Order: sequence, then C-alpha cells, then structure tokens
Amino acid sequence: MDFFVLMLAIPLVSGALLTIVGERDWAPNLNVVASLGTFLAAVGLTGEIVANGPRFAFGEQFFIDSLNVFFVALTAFVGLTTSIFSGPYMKIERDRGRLTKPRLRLYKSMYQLFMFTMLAALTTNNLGILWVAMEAATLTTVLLVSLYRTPASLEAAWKYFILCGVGIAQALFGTVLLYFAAERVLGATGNALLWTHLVDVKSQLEPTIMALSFIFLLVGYGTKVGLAPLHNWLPDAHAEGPTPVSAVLSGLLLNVALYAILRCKVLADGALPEGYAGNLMIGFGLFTLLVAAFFLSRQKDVKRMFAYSSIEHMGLITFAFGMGGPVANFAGLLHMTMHSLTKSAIFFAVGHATQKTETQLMENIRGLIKINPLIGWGLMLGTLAILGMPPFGVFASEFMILTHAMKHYPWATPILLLALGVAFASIFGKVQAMVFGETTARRLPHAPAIMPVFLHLGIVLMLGLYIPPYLTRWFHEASRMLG
Amino acid sequence: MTPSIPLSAQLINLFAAVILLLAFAMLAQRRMHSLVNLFALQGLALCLATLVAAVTTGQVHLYFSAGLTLLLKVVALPWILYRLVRQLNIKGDVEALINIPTTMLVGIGLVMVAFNVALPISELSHTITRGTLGIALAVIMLAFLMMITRQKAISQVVGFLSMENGLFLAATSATYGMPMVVELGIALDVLVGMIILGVFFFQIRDQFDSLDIRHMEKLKDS
Amino acid sequence: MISVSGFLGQAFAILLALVLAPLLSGWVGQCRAWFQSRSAPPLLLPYYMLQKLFNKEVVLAHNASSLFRAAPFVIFGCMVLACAIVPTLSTDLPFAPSADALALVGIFGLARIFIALAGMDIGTAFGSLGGRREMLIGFLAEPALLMVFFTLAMIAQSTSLATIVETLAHREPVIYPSLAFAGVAFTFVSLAENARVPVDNPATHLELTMIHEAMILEYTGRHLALIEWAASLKLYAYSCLGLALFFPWGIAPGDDILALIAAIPLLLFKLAIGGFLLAGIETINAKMRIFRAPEFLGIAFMLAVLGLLVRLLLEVRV
Amino acid sequence: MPGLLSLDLLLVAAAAWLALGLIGLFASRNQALVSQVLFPAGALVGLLVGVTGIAALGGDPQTAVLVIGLPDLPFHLRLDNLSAIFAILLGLTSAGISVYSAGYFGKGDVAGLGTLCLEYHVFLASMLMVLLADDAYAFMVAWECMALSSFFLVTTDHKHEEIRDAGFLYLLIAHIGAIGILLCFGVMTGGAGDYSFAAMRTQELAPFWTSAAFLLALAGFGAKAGLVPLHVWLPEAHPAAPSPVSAMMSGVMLKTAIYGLLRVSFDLLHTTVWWWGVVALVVGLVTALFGVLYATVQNDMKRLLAYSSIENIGLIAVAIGLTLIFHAYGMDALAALAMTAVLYHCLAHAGFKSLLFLCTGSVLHATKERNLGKLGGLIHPMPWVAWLALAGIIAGAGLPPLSGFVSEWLLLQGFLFSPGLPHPWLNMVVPVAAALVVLVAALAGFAMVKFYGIIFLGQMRDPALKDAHDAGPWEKVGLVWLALITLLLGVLPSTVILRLDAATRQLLGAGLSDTLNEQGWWMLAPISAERASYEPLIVLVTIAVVLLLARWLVRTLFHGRVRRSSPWDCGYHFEGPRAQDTAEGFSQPIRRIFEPVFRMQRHFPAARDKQPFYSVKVEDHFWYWCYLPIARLANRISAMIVTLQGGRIAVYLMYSFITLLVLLMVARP
Repeated sequence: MDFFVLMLAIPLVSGALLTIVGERDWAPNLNVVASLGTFLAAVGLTGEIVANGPRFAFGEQFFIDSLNVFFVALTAFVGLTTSIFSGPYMKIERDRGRLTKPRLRLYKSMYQLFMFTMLAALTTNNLGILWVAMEAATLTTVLLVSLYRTPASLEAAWKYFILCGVGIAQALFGTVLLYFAAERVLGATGNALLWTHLVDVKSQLEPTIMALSFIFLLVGYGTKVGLAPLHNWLPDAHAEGPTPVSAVLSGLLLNVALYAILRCKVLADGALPEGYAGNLMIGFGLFTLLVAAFFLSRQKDVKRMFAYSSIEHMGLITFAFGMGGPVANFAGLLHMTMHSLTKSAIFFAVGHATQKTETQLMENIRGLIKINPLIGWGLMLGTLAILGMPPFGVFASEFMILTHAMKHYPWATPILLLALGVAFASIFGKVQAMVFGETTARRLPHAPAIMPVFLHLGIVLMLGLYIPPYLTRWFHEASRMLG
Repeated sequence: MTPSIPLSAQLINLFAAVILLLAFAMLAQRRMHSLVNLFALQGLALCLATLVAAVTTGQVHLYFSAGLTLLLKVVALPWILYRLVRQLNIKGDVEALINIPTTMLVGIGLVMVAFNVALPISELSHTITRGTLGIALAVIMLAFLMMITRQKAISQVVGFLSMENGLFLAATSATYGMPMVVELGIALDVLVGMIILGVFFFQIRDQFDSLDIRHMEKLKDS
Repeated sequence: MISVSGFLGQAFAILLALVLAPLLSGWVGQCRAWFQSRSAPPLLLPYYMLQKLFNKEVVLAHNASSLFRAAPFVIFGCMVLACAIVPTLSTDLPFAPSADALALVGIFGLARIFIALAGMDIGTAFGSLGGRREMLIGFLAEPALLMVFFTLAMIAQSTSLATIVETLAHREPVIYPSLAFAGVAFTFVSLAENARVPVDNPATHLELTMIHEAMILEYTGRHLALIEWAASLKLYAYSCLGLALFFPWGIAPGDDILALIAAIPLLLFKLAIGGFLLAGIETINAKMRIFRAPEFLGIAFMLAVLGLLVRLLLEVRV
Repeated sequence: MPGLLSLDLLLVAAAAWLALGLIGLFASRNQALVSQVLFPAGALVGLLVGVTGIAALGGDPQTAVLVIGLPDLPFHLRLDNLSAIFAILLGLTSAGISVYSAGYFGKGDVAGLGTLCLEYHVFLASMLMVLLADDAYAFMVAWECMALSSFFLVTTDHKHEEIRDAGFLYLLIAHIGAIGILLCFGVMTGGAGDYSFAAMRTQELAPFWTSAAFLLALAGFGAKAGLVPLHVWLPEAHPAAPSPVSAMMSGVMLKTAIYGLLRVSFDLLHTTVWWWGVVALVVGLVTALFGVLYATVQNDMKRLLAYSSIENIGLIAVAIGLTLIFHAYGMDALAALAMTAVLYHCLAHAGFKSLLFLCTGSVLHATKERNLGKLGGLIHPMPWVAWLALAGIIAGAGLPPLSGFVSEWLLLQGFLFSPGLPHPWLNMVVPVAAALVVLVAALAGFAMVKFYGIIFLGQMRDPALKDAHDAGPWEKVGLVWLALITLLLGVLPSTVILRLDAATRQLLGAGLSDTLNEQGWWMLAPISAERASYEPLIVLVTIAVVLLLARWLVRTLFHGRVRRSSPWDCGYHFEGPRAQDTAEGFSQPIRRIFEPVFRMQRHFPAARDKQPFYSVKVEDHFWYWCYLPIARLANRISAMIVTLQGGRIAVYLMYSFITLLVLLMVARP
C-alpha cells in the first residue's frame, strides 16, 4: 500500500476508532501503536521521496517534496514520542482525578485527528486545503487545550479559539486574494490554488494583489506561529492544556503554521520585488524575539515560560527565513528541527516534574534532581540546549543564523544577541533553581516515560556535533527550494 | 465608470452593499436577538449575491455555494444561535466596550481604509463585480471591530461569523468562487467550529456563571 | 669571566658586611645618644649583644612551629645575599649578575614575608599586629624603592647594580637633577624599611607603637641574635646602596686591587657620615602615628615618580 | 611523520578523558574505581598531554579536519606553538590536580561522584579542544562545553543557594563573554562568511573593524578571564566549587581566555594598533589593583585566592598590553620580552594558584571551615600542606626565588625599556604603570601573608582544629607535583623561556633565545647580562648555603639548647586565640587607606552595648555601579512589555487588527 495514504489513513482511522471504542486499558497502547504506524509510514514516505524525488497524490491535491517530507518525518516522530510520553502521564492525571474516562477518550481521538490535520496540512498541494487543515488543527487543539475544563483552561481555549479563528480568517482572505491573482494567470480552473502550478507562474502573479495577499497570510498564519503581537493566545494555551498537548503545540503546530508561511513566501518572492516578504518576516521575527525575551523574566508558571521561549524561537526562525538564501534557510530548517525536538523534550520533563510536585508554579518546584535525577537532568540539559549552549544542536543553528545575520544584516545582530542574552538570564536562573537544591516533595511510585526526553536530547546533541551527509543534502535541497 | 454595467453586476453590487449595511447595523445593534436576526439577513444577502453570480457565470459550483450558504448561514447557524441564546438565558442588551457612535465613526474610517486598500485590486479586476472585494474587506474589518468592542462571548462569535460572511463574499462574488473542495472544507470547519463553540458556551457558563468575557481575564502576565 | 680577584673581593665584601653591620648599628646608636645628650652606649654594644644572645638558651613558646625556628636563618640568608650584591667596595662582584635591582627588592621582600609570618606564628596580639604593620610599610615602600631604581636604571640603561654604579661613578660627570629626587625618596624608603624614626622606633618598647620589635617579641637566644644581625645587615645594605647609588665615588672599578684597598677607608668614612646623619634625622623627628606612614611613603613615591619624569623630560634626548 | 603524531596524540588524550568521564558516569556506584583508578588515569593522560606539548614545541603547525561539525564547517584543528604552550600548561597542571582529586574525592562525602567524574573530564577535554580548535565553530563548541562543564562542577554542592547563585552568575557572564567572542569572530571574517581561522588570518579588515574585533575579543575573553568589570562571577564561583575544581578553573581555565586573547590579537589579526595596548594595559592595571585590594580584605580563604587570581589575570593583561604597544611600534625584541612575561606568568600562576587552591581543599576537608576567622595554627596538624603552601604564597607574592617572581621581573624589565617608545605620552605614563605593578605585587604579598598567617600560623581559633589531619597520600603527591612545578619554574627560567620562545617567535617573529643561548642555562638575561640579569638558582643556593652554614656554625660554636615555655607577649597573661589578629583586623590598614575603593558596611560597638560586636562587610562597587542598574533596567523594560499580555481578549484582537491595518497602510511594495 502507498506509504502516503497509510500515513494519512492511520491517524484518521485510529482517531475514529478511539472515539468509538472509548477509554479502555489498551487505548493508550493503541494510541502509541497508531503513532508508531504513522511514523513508520512517514519514514517509508521519506525514503521514497529521498530515493525517487517529489511526487503527487490524490491527483494533484497532495504533493510531497523534500521540503515538506522533512516536516512530515519530524511531525510523525515527535507525534510518536509524545504519544509514548502521554501514556504514563495521562494515567497519573486520571489517578489524580483531573481527568475522567470520557475526557481521556476525547484526548486520544483528538490527538490522532490532530496528527491527521497536521500531516494533511503539510502534504497538501492545495493552499485552500492547507487552510482547511490548519483550521481543523485549531479546532482539535481547542478541545485538547480545554481538556481539564477548569476555568483557566476554558479561558485559554476560548482565547485560543477566537484569536486563532480570527487570525486564520485573515489567512483565508489572503488565500482568496492569492486565488484572485492566480486566476488571472491560470484561469478559473481548480488548479489555481495548487502550489505546484502557482510556483510555475509565480513571476507573473500581480504584485499589488500578492503584496496584500502575503500581508493577510502572514498576519493570519503568523497568529498561529505566535509572532508578536499576535501571540497572546500562545502562552495561555500552552500553560493550561495537558503537557503532551503543550509539547505538540510547541513542537509541531507552530512549525506547521510556519511551514504554511514559507510556502506562501516562495510565491510572494516570485511576484514581488526582492526582499519584500523577507523584510516583513525579518521585522516580525526580530520584534517577536525581543518581546518574548523580555516576557520570560516575569514568568511564574513553568509551562508558560517555555511557551514564551517557543515564541522567541519562532521569532528567530522567522527572522532566519526572512533573511533567505540557502544558508539562512538551512539554518532556519535546522533550527525548527532542533526547537521541535528540544522543546518537546523539555515539555516532557516539565510534565513529569509538575506531576511530581503537583504544581506548575516554579517557586514551588525545587530540587528535581533529588526527586528524580533523570527528570532533573533532562530538564536541565534540555533547557541548556534550548538556550543555545553547545554542544547541542540549537547552538549549531543559532550559530549559522547569527553568522549569516552578521554578514548580511549586521544591524540586527545586537538585537538578536540582546534577546538571546536576556532569554538566557531569565530562563536559566529559574530552571536552575527548580532542578538544583533541596526538595520537600515525596518520590511518587509512578515510573515516568523518560526515554523520549533523552531520545530527543540525544538526537539534538548528535546534530550539534555531526549532521549526517544525507540529512545535510536533504536540508540543502529543501532550503534551495525556499529560495 | 463604464456607461453600461450589466444588471447582474448591479445586483451583486447591491447585495454587497446590503451586506455592508447589515454589518454596520450589527455593529450598532445592542440586542442579542436582533443581532442574530441581522446575521441571518446578512447570510441571506450573501446567498442571493452568490446566486446571482452563479446565474451570470453559469458555474455549477457557485449554485452549490449558494445552497451551502443558505443552509449554513441562514438556517443552521442562526438556529443554533437562537437556541443558545434561549438556553443560556441571555437577556438584556449587548454591552459594548466603546459607545456605539464612536464605534460607528471608527467603522466608517475602516471602510475608507478597506476601499483604499482594495482600490488597486479593483482596477485590475476583470470580473463584473470589481467593487465587491473592497466591500468584503470592509465587512471583515467591521466584524473585527465588533469582536473587539463586544463583551459577551456570544456576540463575539456572531462577529466572527460575520467575518466569515465577508470572506465568503470575497470568495464567491469577487472571484466567482474558490474550488469546490475548499469551499466544502471551509463550510465544514465553520460548522464544526460553531458546534464546538456551542458546547463551549455551556462549559463557560458552568464555570463562570456568565458569558461575559470580562470574567475571562485571569490569564495574564502583567 | 669570573676573576680570582673578583672572588676575593666578593668574599671580602661579604665578610666586611658581616663585621661592619653591627658596628654601623652601634655607631648610629652612639650618635643618637650624643645628639640627645645622653651618655652613649659602647660602640661595640651590638657585638656584645650578639655574643650574649648566641650563648643564651632559646626559649620557645609552646606553639612555636618549625617555620618560627627556620625564619631567622632564612632572613639572615637573605640579608647576607643582599649585602653580597650591593657594590660596596668594587663593582666586580661575581654575585652581581645573580640579582639585579629588581631582584634585590624581591630578596628584601622575601625576608619581610618571613619575618611577618614568624611574627604571626605564636599567635600573640603583638606579633600579628607587627606582622600586618610590617606588610603595610612593605607594600608602600616597595613601589617607591622601585621607582628610585627605575630612574637610576634609565640613566644607566641597566638594572644591574654593578652597571649602575659603574656608570654613575666612572663616566664623565653629568649632573642628573633626577637623582636629587630619587635620593630623597630613597632616604625616606630606607628610614621606613629599616624601622627607623619617624616610621618606627628601633629603641621602643612601647607595645602599641612598635612594628619591627613587635614581630620579634617572642624571639630569644640565637634566633634573636640572627634577626638582630640581619636587621643590622639590612641597615648596612641600604646604607651602602644609598652610598653606591648617590655617592659612588671611590668604588673600585673592575679588578683594580689598589683601588679596592683605597675604597675601604672611603667606605668607612662614608658610612660614618651616613650613620651620623641618620642619627640626626632620628633625633629631630618624632615618630609618626602608624597611619601617617602611608602619607610619608606616599611622598616618597611621588618624589620617585617625579624623579623619573624629570629624567624623561630633561635628560633624555629622543 | 612525527609531526602529525602530536596532534593525534592530543586528540587521543581528549578522547581518553571523555572515555574516563563516561566510565565514571556508568560506574558511579563503584566509588573506589572512580577515585582510585579513573582520576589517576586522568592524571596520566594529563601528563601525556604535557609531554606531547613539549615535544611539539618548535615544530611546524599540524592541522587536521575532523568529520564532525557543521556541514560547511567541519571541526578544523591545529596544533602550533602557542597551543602547545597552553597544552603543556593544561597537561602538567591537570596532572597534579587529578592526582590530588583521587584523594580528595575519594573521601566518600561527595554525592554523585560519577557525574562529577564525567563533568571533570569533559572539562579537561573541552579545554584541550579550545586550544586545538582552528575554526570559530569548533572553538565556540569547545569553549561553551568548557563553560558548561565547569558550571556543573561549580554547582556540585547545589544544596546551598549561594552556590547556585554563584553558578548562575558564572554561566551568565560566561555566556555574555561567549557572545562577545562570537561577534569578534564574525567581525574577523570580514563578511566573507568563512569561519575557519585560516581564512581569518588572511582576511584584510578595515582599521575600524580590526579594532572592533580586538575590543570584542578583549571583552569576550576578559569575561572569562575575570577582567574588570566582568570579574564579578569569579569570586563567587571559585569558592563555590570543590577545591580541585577551583584549582582547575583558576589555574587553567582562566588561561584559556588568555590563550584566546593572544590567538586573536597576535595570530588572527595581523595588524596591531598602539592604543589597543594602552587599553589592555589600563584594564589590566585596574583589574590587578582591584583584585589585589579586594583579596586583602577577604575573610573566606577561597575568595581571597579568587581575588588574587583576578589580580594575576590583571598582571597578565598588563603584560599583553605592553606586548601590543611594543609590537605596534615594531620593537619586536621588547615585544618578545613582554610576551615571554605573559606566557611565563600564565605558567607560573597555573602552578602556584592551583597549589594554593588545593591546599585550601585539604584545609577544608580537614576542618570543614572556609572562614579565615575560624582557622589558625594548622601548621601543627598539617605540616605537609603548610610547608607546600608556603611555596605557593612566596610565588604568589612574586618573590624570588620562585616562579611568580620571574614573570614579574620580566614584566618590569619590559616596562623599563618603554621610554624608548616613539610616543611621548606613552613614554611618561607607562613607567608609572610599572610602579603600580609593583604596588600590586607588594599588596599581593600582604594578601598572601594574611592568607598563610591566619590559616596556618598562630593559635587555633577553634579547639576542634586540633583534630585536623594532614593531606592523604594522593593529595600529597598532587601538592608536591605542583610545588615542584612552582620551584622549577622559579629556578630554571632560561630553560623554560627557551621553550616558550617557539611561541613568541611564531606570534611576533622575534624571541629571546638568541641572547639566552649566549648565557649559561642558569642565567636569565633577556637583553644582555650588562643590562639586567637574574640567576634564581644562585639566589636559592646562596640563601640555602648561608642558612645551613649559619645553623651549623651557631650550633657548633655555641649550643643548640631549646626550652619550651609560654609566650612572653610583653608580659600580658591573657593569651587565648582571641587575642590574635582576626582576618578582618589584619586587613584593617588596607581598608583604611583604600577606603573609597571598597563598599563597606561597618558596625561599631557602642559604649553601652550589652553584647558589643564589630562587623564589617565589604562589597563590590562594580556590582552596584554596573550590574544592578542593568538588572533594574531590564526589569523595568520587561515590566513594560508584559503589559502586552493583559488578559483581555478584546485588546488582543485589537493588536491583531492594528497590526493588520498598519501593514496594509505601510507595507506597500
């Protein structure tokens, strides 16, 4: 069977299945198995693309090339590890009485559907379907965020829904404008929203319309990426949802939204004067980076803090892609990978930590290393990694971004460094206090799923020191496509 | 202005103007019940505009679009909203954060902005409904304004849906419709979103004893 | 390179230092007594004292450590070495290359550290008090002394004492204004370094005012004898240094035996004058409070720097 | 090809250190294995590094490219004379420290010995990689690994909040420094985007950017080295760390920063401007003075040593400044003299400061006390440590005949020749700087006497100190090794300088070896024996001979009788330990003379106090002048920015709306 079809079908079917069968003892395992299946299919698909080059599916509606297959593989991988992590996590939540059986059912089915929507968004060739999938991803995650049904989680979900809904409505307007522009070239056929067709004619697209369209798309999808000042939903949603959801939101959904912007940027670059789209992204990126960095120092809730850290990194990545060119694109892609892996690892560790200490307030979390050395070290190393300490891979990508910025946008360098420095001071001081020191917390009997944390960190560490040649090739190809 | 505008275009422009007018009306409306009525009316106007476009261009999927709009925006969503208003027992006037005359003034400014932004596009347009894109943008912006100024969760949602109307207007009238798959997808999303929201309202009321969004200002950093 | 006469001269200079140093102390004491209209102690008093102390039993505090016992010997060794490298009679000293002016300051510093540590060793109130005061004087005096040496080193283009003296003594006479400043600064430093009035009083036994005496309060017998001897060696070394640097006439160049022999009486004469003047200074000044000492040495430092600047401004032709 | 062998050997050594660390991690339960086998093995590797470094001196640079690294920038490695010198420093010092650690960490009260073993050896390996790195990425990775591993080492005892705070401050400033270094590299690529050092060497930069690169390097490496005002982490981190780690940080890690500064200013940048030297000189002087003054008033023995390290780094910076000035004016022989002083002081400081830190480790282990006010008289129970520490303090005070004096002597010689400079202002000012250097050295003597006297001499201020035990066998070996280094560096300067000359020649094209070769090996006369010479061996032997001779004569001619009794103490009979000077009391003259330099909070007892007490707390001005204002500013900005997240959804929507409107109006293509 076709890997691609499998990859989309498994989460869809298992999501439906999980809805139907409800919460059983084996349901978490089914969740993991389904994720594993998705992951294997994604790996197969990746192998196929690497071997045979880009391909279409379902007519021309889906298109997989070296750019999105990379995101697909990453998404499926983090999806798998998160599902492994969420097994014990959710069990503990149920034992603590924070979640009931129906909610757990909802969680698992929505999780699979969420995976489906993201994979669909990544692989579709049709910018309209991309929008639909993004909206669907919002809807599923709104349910996931509000899973606890506490006032705070409802408030977070409400804000998430409204802000992202409005944002994505703007993206739709941008898509309409894009269609409007494309129609003039391609005619009112069904092909006018297919990215592969648009790319072919991108230089003929009407610039005035494309400019407007890109603004709407950037603001729209940018809301979802968490670009300041459109980011306000993000910390709330990350902090109040269950931790596995925070992990996938941060690690995957933001990436997917950014991916959508990237696809549109390619078109905008073709139609518009050079640097127009790039400069907008640079502006947004720097502003986001700076704002998020200063937000960090005021945080009290650990998940909220790491949510701001995600915003910060999204700013950095947006900046990188804004600069454009093979090196910066390469660095941006690498940074997305590193951020996904590291941030989800951090959220895994944070999840366990908050369960052990039964609080998300950082001032009440102390001495994690005493409670469970692995969690403590996981959080510590993860934090150091996300702060850009070598030898972790985040440093590699930040190094490339910084050096590229120094070369082409020297004025931006101080801003970048200021933001990174402030972020370092803010985050590290707090995490260190959580990890080190004495603790009063008891050791709980539950065995945490610590493997995903160290698996992620191991990969990040390896990529910091050594990027295998095939991965390099793949990244290069992808970054070349981004122009 | 070209001397002879086809009737269909005149009609579409008329409906577009009606939609804009209704958007203003919604912005000014204080009562929840009337708000939903206005929303349904806006949906109807949208449906008619789509229908005219369908008739003019003879594109089949525009008929579908019109039907979908009718079903969703004129029947389903208002029905859900009425039910919600009744079940949630929402009484009293809609409270605006900014008083209505000011809102109207801002709204007029926004329309000017929208028209200006859409002007270069209108000049490029070869379709018969070149002006509608500007109107659609204006509707979107007015809906945005409404979402900003209203305090009840449900009126925010109405604003959101009104924004969706503006988008539909842009999609169907200005460009004679998006590809079918897309429109179906959009419609599905809107519907599902509405259902989820419906569920949400109950949960919100359970937790906060009110649908006033001012209760939902606990999550903050400052 | 090393001549026999040089070796003989060196050995003679060391012996002379060992012998003359207590005499110089005795002479200064006698002059002081004259100035103060007291009946003078015998000139040879220091020798008698050394003799007596060597014969006496050593009384050690219970908690005196090995360092306490080793320190007098180390200090004595340092002072002997210092005397060996200061050109007293001749500039042809085989030991001269082993330590130049900078190293000489270092050797004095080494002795200082040992005596300060020894003072702290017993753990009495006065010992540590003396130790800290000694270090205080030390860190103030050292830079000034070094500036003096710097000025001279710039004149001679060398930090080697032998070369400096050679240059000053045996070139055609040039008037160096900088030397005046350096000389006054050196005098100040010498007074402080040798625990003389106005910085310290070698004759005091008023506990709270003493510096040098406070440190050696617990020493007895042969240890005390060595320390006293070392102190007089230090005075001798400083005196000879001053004489050699600022009044270098008569110091024998190279291996001129005759000149060497002629240098001896000249040295004695110069030392006698120097000791007399020292006693005079000690008589007409009162001992300062300890916290005036920084000002005193600060002035010395300023003078030395002025000397250096004068040297750079007036005397160097660039 | 014997040439390639040294670099390979060093790589093997780095790998061996990593492997030892990993073994330690996985065998953490077997404490005996970790302490008695792994650490001594680490010491052997250190020895190998040292010997390899010595063997590599004078050879051609050896290069290698590894497979790891970035795709476009794999790790470039290069072993040249400069790296070799510092590799020797690293290897030989770490050998002593590692042996010592075998005893120190084997005592059984270190939790998580396995992790510690890993961190320690990663620290060593990353320092070695810093020395070998030949491109910016490899350098930064090694550099930050070094910072990170040492951070974890510093926070080994993270139960205490002040230790955590110290670690945080350390890592933060290390990070800021790393940013500076990265920027410096960025500037040096000159926009060509090639981050290998080879490319930087050939890059022609505009004068402005050359100077910018130098200043960035000075700031970046200065943060790690502890130059004022970026020194604040140092007195916090050094005391917080376990003593072998403090020794390693102070003795070796600070020198990697010096290495970096030398690498950038003399190797990667090929022009030199005279005022760089002035900047380095002034910063160095301020640092040295500041460090030594604060060292004298410390009451914690490790803090005292930490401030003393700041002072020594300051002196090294002064010497670097002098080198830069001479080099800029093309006076290469003198530049070589000053550069030799730099390298020599690095070596000397590595030896004696590690020795002293290890001594504090032994004291700490024996007494559990770091506060000088509670120590005293330890020479009795701990004679080994005390006598070896004496070597350390003599060297630390810069006195002959030990290592510290040689470099100071060289430095002063350098100063002595500065009036030959073709710049009248420099002519006048620079010799005065020499006086300040001497002041620093003399004050260092004060600090060292205080350190030694209060800890080891006098009466025990706490009766429990009687039970203190001397260092164990492993520890003794480590201490003796370092003391030996201190002694040999002190008495064989020519021999050492002839080796250092390879690096000096590589960087400056001139060296001292020609003049030195004409003299005997025992004599140090950098220009000529006529002008200045120093023969430490003769000094040592003379003092020793006089000492022994005097002792023999006195004993033979008179007698050797000794009687023990109570101290005299001018006849006062209260003679308890409280009558001695306290640590605070000892430094009172300094506090009084240099009062404006310190930020003091004093409490004096009043006449009618029921429980009169005196206390003085000395704090750092820089903390209040530089750091707190910045922290407050950042805090204010973030307080302003967080109002963005006010919790109101309508406001959030408005942001979105305004963003859209602004973009629509403004962002027209």
